[in-house]
Amino acid sequence: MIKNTFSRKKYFALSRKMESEEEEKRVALPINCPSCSARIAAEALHRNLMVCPKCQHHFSLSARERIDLMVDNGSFQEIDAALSSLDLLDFPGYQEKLEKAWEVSGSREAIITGLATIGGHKLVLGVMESDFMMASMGSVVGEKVCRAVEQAMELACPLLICSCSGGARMQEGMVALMQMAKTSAVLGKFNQAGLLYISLLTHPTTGGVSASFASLADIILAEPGALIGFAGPRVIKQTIGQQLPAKFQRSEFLLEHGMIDLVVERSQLKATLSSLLGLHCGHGDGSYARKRRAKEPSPCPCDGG
Amino acid sequence: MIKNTFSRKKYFALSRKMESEEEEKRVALPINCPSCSARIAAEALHRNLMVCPKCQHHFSLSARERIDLMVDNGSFQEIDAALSSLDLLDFPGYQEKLEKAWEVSGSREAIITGLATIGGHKLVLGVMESDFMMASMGSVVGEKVCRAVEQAMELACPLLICSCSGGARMQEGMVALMQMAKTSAVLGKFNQAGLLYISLLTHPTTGGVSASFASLADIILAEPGALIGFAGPRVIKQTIGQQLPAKFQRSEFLLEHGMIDLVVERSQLKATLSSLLGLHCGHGDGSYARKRRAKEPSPCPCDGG
Amino acid sequence: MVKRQFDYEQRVREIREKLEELNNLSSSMEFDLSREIESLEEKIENNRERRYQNLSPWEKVLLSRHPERPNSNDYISYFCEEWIELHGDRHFGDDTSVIGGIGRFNGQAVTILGYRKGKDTRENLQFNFGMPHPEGYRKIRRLLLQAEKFQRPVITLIDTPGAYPGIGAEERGQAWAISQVLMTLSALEVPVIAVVSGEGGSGGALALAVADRLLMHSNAVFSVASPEACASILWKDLERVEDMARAMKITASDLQELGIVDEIIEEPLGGAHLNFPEMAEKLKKALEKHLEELVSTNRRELLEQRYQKLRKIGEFRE
Amino acid sequence: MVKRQFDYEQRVREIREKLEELNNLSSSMEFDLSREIESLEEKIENNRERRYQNLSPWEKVLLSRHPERPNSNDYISYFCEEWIELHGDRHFGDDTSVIGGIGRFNGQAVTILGYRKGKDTRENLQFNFGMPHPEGYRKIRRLLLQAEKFQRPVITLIDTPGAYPGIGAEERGQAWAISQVLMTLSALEVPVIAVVSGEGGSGGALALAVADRLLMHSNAVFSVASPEACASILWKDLERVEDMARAMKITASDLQELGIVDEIIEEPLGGAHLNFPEMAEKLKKALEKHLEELVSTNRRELLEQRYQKLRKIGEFRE
Ligand SMILES: [Zn+2]
Ligand SMILES: [Zn+2]
Repeated sequence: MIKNTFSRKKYFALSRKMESEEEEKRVALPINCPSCSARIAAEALHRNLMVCPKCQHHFSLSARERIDLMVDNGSFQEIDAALSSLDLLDFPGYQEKLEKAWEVSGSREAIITGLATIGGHKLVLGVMESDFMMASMGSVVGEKVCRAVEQAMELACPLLICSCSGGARMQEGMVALMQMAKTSAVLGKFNQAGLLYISLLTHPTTGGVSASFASLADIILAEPGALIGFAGPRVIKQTIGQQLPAKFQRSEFLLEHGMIDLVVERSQLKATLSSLLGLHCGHGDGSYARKRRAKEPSPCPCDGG
Repeated sequence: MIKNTFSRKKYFALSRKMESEEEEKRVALPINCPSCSARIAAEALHRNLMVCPKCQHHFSLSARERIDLMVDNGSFQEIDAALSSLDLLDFPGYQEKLEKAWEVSGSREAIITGLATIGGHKLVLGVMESDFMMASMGSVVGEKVCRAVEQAMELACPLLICSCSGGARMQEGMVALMQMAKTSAVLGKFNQAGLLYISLLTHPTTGGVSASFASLADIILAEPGALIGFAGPRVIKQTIGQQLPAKFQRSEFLLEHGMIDLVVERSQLKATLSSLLGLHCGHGDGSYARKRRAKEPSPCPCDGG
Repeated sequence: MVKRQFDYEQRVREIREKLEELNNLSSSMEFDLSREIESLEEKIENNRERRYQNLSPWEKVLLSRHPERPNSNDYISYFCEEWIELHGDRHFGDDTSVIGGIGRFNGQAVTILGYRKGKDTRENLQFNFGMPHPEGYRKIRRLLLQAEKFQRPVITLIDTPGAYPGIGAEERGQAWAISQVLMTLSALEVPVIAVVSGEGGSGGALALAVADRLLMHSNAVFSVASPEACASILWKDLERVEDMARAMKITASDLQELGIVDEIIEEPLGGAHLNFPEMAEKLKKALEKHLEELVSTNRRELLEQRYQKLRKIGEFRE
Repeated sequence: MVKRQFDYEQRVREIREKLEELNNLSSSMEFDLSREIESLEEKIENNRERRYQNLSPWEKVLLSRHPERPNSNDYISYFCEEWIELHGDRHFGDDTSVIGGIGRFNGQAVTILGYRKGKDTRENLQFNFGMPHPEGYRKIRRLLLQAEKFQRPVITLIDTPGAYPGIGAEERGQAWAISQVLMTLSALEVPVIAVVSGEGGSGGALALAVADRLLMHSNAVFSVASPEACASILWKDLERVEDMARAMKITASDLQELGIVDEIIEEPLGGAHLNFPEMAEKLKKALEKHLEELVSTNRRELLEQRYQKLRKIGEFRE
């Protein structure tokens, strides 16, 4: 588990109106970039999709903010919103932590799933919520991922999961760890069905999430500078007793080491996703995929909607 | 292409009687081990399967010697013995080289193929002949490999190829290079058929052979100290302009780097092959493979013979 | 003070030595203490039995990490009349912390894959303390696909602190390698039986635990992360590791209750290492029984059952 | 002396510069040499045409290696309205000497894979002179299997001196990586068109040449090993490389005669680099034609044809 990498202030939903004076005031305060220390006006940061205009540091987004940023306006329909964690091991303090997370994040769990369109292409979407217990994976995250995959299979449409996570949720013990196997199994079926799965890795994605659904995608994208790996850097430093290389476990490092397809700046994210979805949906004339579909009918999901 | 790695004296067939006084005399001469310089009596070397008793250096064997060493006595039946190369590009000097190779090696081409049993297990066998133009792969080697694979598919029995080769045969130009693709294609079918292919790499296996049928096996064995790689060490040294690491491209190095399953000493070779064949033929009671076969009839080839 | 190693047997041994000395002394002085000594012996044995029936989860952690605990090599030698180890991932290296190969188990060819710990310093260094790099997981995946091709059942042996947390391991995609094994095992078209024989540490151990049956030694543990890591991360207090071990539900019986473990293999008194033949024979019998069941299940059903088993894990409110 | 670079155009350029100077001088001195100069120009152009129709195999080798020759990046930019490059082998690294990704070609999504040479020193270092390591071949294999999953036709672009002969490349299994690509392509369940656009060097180039159609630029070469290597190994005489280039039958027309190349794409006068748009447009048209044919072939037939095409290569006496 990675600690403290999630420590960030809450900003505001990118496309929602501010609702109270208090919120307006908070928005107005300038923000210090944690990377280059520049003081940035909240408005300017907002306009720049929460990316530092000086050093391109990508600030974390809440799940709702990210959904607003990526999907076609108003297209998101949440599914399985009510799923909520139980203290199944009777683990000291877990119930209180859950209650606090509900309050802080405004979400019922560490992932939000639903249907949406991006550039007109229908898809099923999962976005992890860093404010919810460091987006750790317990029963509910595992179950919601599986249901999202199943939903995409039912609709024969692509799947996009935006990950960030500290790993399996310790408070649910082995049941949490087994969610790695569960999500991998259901993604095995999805892969067999010949459907497209795009994984977007955001800061930070580690542990059980990185070693299961987040890396089992056809195409893997990452935001610039995101920390991505199995073991956390502190554990590694302790184990090997030496300094870690610069940029170790960052997106750009992983690209160089062959683990991801592309590092995508936030400003290019929607366009890139839209293009990838388009290249996989076979709308072009003379498409080989389309030709085959004509013989073995299984229409492109985008044809209808 | 690797040069001079084949330079060795001819010894004698391991299980055949000496036929002339001249041969007897030759056999009697002591031999210098190229690795540890020990003088070894020919008889002693022979008894030790052409392995230096001092340093375990594995002397090269002719194809016939290797077949005698591996298969059950008298079980070998050669196939496609008449296949023979043409000077298809009208390449200067090729015809003369072929004629010389026929004479020197006593074989028609750089691979001998046939049927045999090892430890009672029926299989199709291919053994490359280092004395034939450094066992380079031209049309005939490609064709004989393909026919051996097809023969094994027809009999639904395992395939064993013992490789050693300097690479594709330059005198047949691109037609030789394309044998890499041809043998890989037919092995693709063999793999799809669910049959066992064991590759034994002997000194030296490089170039087009190493990058096609020799490395496409389910199980890859190598003799100790064999040079195995794609590029020859001289080319590499020239390109990078520095010394190569000790043991570079040798069997033990490749084992460490995950490329082969086992390094097998010559004295253990027949036993290892026999065990591997046995573990794959499903004779044991209660075998899952056998159970499945009982339902989907496709009898084990060893059941009959 | 938290105990860092399991020393109960050591203390029993010391007491017995004292009794022996006493016995020798008394016989040289012509006292007859044999009845008293016999009764003391009995008490000790009773105490041992009670003790082992009431091991705390943390004590089981220590026992599962006992340096003399039988390792994968031991079980494989005991099980297999014939065994050929296979090496390498065909990409980068041969990871010695993972053992894999083909064996004849009860007359039947099977693929066995296991994490491998050493028993002394030399072996521990050689096997990297049983902590795999990505090439270990890739060797596993390669041999799994080979088992599938040749329709060989698979047996896995789990005993590892976890995947190795190092620079090279991360550079070469530890997360990617593990996830591929999980996906491959979840749909592998042959029977798979997994055995947690010692320490089951985190995702690195889980990779070999996706199976039709999960067996577990009675003193083995299997946890989402080590109790030490959890205590220091969640409670910032390493001294509370005993409480943490209890809270995390990591013992075989806890995990059977949670529906994760299918059968517990009872260890001999004092742990698997005190009577290895008994332990190995018990495990062999259990494997035989499950193998027979699974081999006679038809393939579609087998896969559907494994899938549903995985798909159902988890508890939540809707 | 053997020519080591193709300098004919250089010399034509020099003659033309002289003519230009002559023209300028004569006009300043009020001679009228325009008719003579025109006639000379015509002669030069005629000579060029004859020259290029009669290039020796070795001159084609030099032309195919011309530093300005269009590379895979150029063709991909010309062909694709939309293009997303994908990176990495998911095991070790991203090999920049191989470019791969998804493009929209004529409205249709295709996977394009190519070796990539640079055009100046910086680019050559960046792309390792177009010589892949095993991770390049593994990226190729990954993207091929992805193309198959999503039923995208594949176009490959071949222009490489060969696989990189280095320590790391051998350590990580160059031979293994190449053989896997050969086997994968031979049975890939989508149409595959390969184009030898420049230098086709040995087995490292062959990996992308297993296809339903093999097209080849008229000045490209494709050989079992470089003529230099063959001359020095077989004849121990590097100076006879021109003869060797001829003996090896490495030109597009030789290879069409041998039944290896299916169609020759005629280059503009002077080579592909002297008129890239013309070259690219010609290739695009040819690709469109073949793609249309292959896409309308049913899958079983497609695979059977590709297999038979490979299976038949070779000549021998029986
Ligand atoms: Zn900044
Ligand atoms: Zn010697």
